[in-house]
Amino acid sequence: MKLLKFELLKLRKKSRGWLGPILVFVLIMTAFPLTVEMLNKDIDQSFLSVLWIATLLVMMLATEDIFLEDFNDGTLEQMAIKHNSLSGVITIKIFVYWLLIGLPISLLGALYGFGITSSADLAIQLIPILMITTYIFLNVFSFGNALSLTKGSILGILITMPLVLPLLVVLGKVVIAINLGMNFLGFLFLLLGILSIIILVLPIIISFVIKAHLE
Amino acid sequence: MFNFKFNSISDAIFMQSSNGQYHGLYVWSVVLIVLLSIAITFLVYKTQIKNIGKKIK
Amino acid sequence: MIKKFIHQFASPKTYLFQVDRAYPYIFYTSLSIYLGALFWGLFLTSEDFVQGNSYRIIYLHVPASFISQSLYLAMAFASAIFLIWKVKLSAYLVRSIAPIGAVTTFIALVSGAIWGIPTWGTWWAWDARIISTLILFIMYLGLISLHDSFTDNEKADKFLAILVIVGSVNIPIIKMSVEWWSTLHQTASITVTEKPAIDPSMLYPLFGSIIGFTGIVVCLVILSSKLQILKREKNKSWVKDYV
Amino acid sequence: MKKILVAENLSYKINDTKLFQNLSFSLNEGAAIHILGSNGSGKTSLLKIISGLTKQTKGEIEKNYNKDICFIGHKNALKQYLTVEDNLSLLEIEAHGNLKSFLQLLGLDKLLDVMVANLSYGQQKKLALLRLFLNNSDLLVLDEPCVGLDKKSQDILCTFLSDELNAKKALIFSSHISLDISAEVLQLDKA
Repeated sequence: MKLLKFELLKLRKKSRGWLGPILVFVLIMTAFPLTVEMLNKDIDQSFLSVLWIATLLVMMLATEDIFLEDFNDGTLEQMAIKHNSLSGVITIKIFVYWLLIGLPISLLGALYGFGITSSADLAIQLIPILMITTYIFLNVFSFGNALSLTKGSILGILITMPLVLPLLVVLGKVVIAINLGMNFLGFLFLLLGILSIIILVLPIIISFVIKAHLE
Repeated sequence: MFNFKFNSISDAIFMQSSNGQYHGLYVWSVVLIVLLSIAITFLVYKTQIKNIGKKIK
Repeated sequence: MIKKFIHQFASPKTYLFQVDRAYPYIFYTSLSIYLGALFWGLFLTSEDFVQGNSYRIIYLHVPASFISQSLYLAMAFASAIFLIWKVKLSAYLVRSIAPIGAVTTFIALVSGAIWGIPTWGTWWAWDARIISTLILFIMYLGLISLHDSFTDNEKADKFLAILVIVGSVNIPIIKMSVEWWSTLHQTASITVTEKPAIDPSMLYPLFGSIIGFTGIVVCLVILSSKLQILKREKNKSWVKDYV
Repeated sequence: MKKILVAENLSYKINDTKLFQNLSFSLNEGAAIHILGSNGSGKTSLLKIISGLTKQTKGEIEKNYNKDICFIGHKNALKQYLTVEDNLSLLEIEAHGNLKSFLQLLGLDKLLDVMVANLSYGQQKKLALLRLFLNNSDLLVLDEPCVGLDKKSQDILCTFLSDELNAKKALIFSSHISLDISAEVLQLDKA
């Protein structure tokens, strides 16, 4: 609990860390309608694709600094000495990032969904899906950034982008499910299943990687 | 089973199929690409091993 | 006990000497098998009923795509050995397989694209297997760049092994998901469990080309691992004697 | 006498470069070890092995203490964009009884609202050392604690460490500047 408080304080005071990604998300979602003709009826469908890609990009940006800063100033070193389970610290760290970045983006994404397609149903369905996907993205990209720590985030993105492609396929199917209004809950449970596996496994792997970095 | 499918060398190069299309271009370009890329890889490794051998000496 | 056994027989030195002895045999046998199978496949088999003569690309395409996936499996296996028993040789092998994997994946992609022109009428399709092969290609390149960006080789080995294992979990998932997404590619020509869908006269040269190509790729892996060992152990005294 | 640390035949190498070999020593409570050695002789690596960050290549190390180690490394573990006060709470020492007196002693008491990025290097180092001054550990591991400190702060550090040794704590440190503490010297030299 103390850790949660500390991590929240650290991220909250660093406004470029959490406000930055959210603003980038807003900018992308605002820029997107400018590039297509407003009378185009297909805007509903392409909106969802743009939404997934924007979320993906913003989550990449958001995790860029997740371990690097703590590594450079020695906080990670102290954490590894103090806490027996580094994976717990990492879980909390990712959760805080989700709370300050993933959650607002989920709500904003739903808002944009309502604004562009003016369908309240869609907006409500988008919220849980976005909440889960942002959490998954944060976990996976944190893994990439842990691997490429001190070597720049481009490398991290390069090696983790292939890993999230299955998720993009699922999200593509969700678009169809929402449009046809069927089997929505099934997809939600599928995503939840993926999330629960990732939450259990990835922090352990990440802690292994970070320990190797601290050597 | 072991008879030549093609009657002449030019037949084998053009590889006209029963539907009239010539497939030789595709087949032979693939053969070329595969053999070339393998040969180049071999060459690259051989020279690199030679170079590092010289350095160690 | 297993640890002791592995460490004794997996020293880079013994590996290098054994492999040097076996190399010419593997190389010449597999090269002759491969060229023989290609000759058989390209000239002696009858043309396919549907695809015409363009089907002959199968003798080049299928071995490459088979090998590109098997190499990843081999890497995952070696990574696991490295992480569990800390065998240095397997770390070298992981690093040296990666570029060979990239080359074979590249061959599979290009030959597949050319094959697509006469049969599908398009050189590229957003299809399950093509995309997963492309992703495999990118992953191979990513693995290489991950390893090369670390100056500390021991760290690089560890991270590479971790990424390979995480990726190996993900590859079947990628394949399944993309297949689920859409598919245009023909189903596999040969599977272990089912009776082959193609004629035996076409099958034998295919097997021959797969075996021959595997041997050639093994030779490439041997060369690549030799380079890796020389690079990494260049300060050891036995390397100087060896060279 | 309780032995806090017992190291037997420690060896360590990075990428086939041997740093130290067959190093054996023990550390009693109330005693101190001063690690000496040229640059690149493995002082930091040895301290990292003791604090558990790095694993030794060979040998055994037996640790015999209850609470966490207090480890002060090259890195300060301070957040540059937070104020001194926030940093103190991150270090979990904001409620310590002796905090005020130490802040005054080090001349940091007027700087509580200042961002760490605006402090000088020496001030940041002193702030990092507060974690040592208010520690709750049996074993103190210090890597070059004197770098960037003025004479006055060095004296404060020495008096403090002597007091801690009298209070049955164990200390192991590396330093190029000689500290006025009675300590056993451990010489590390390249093998």
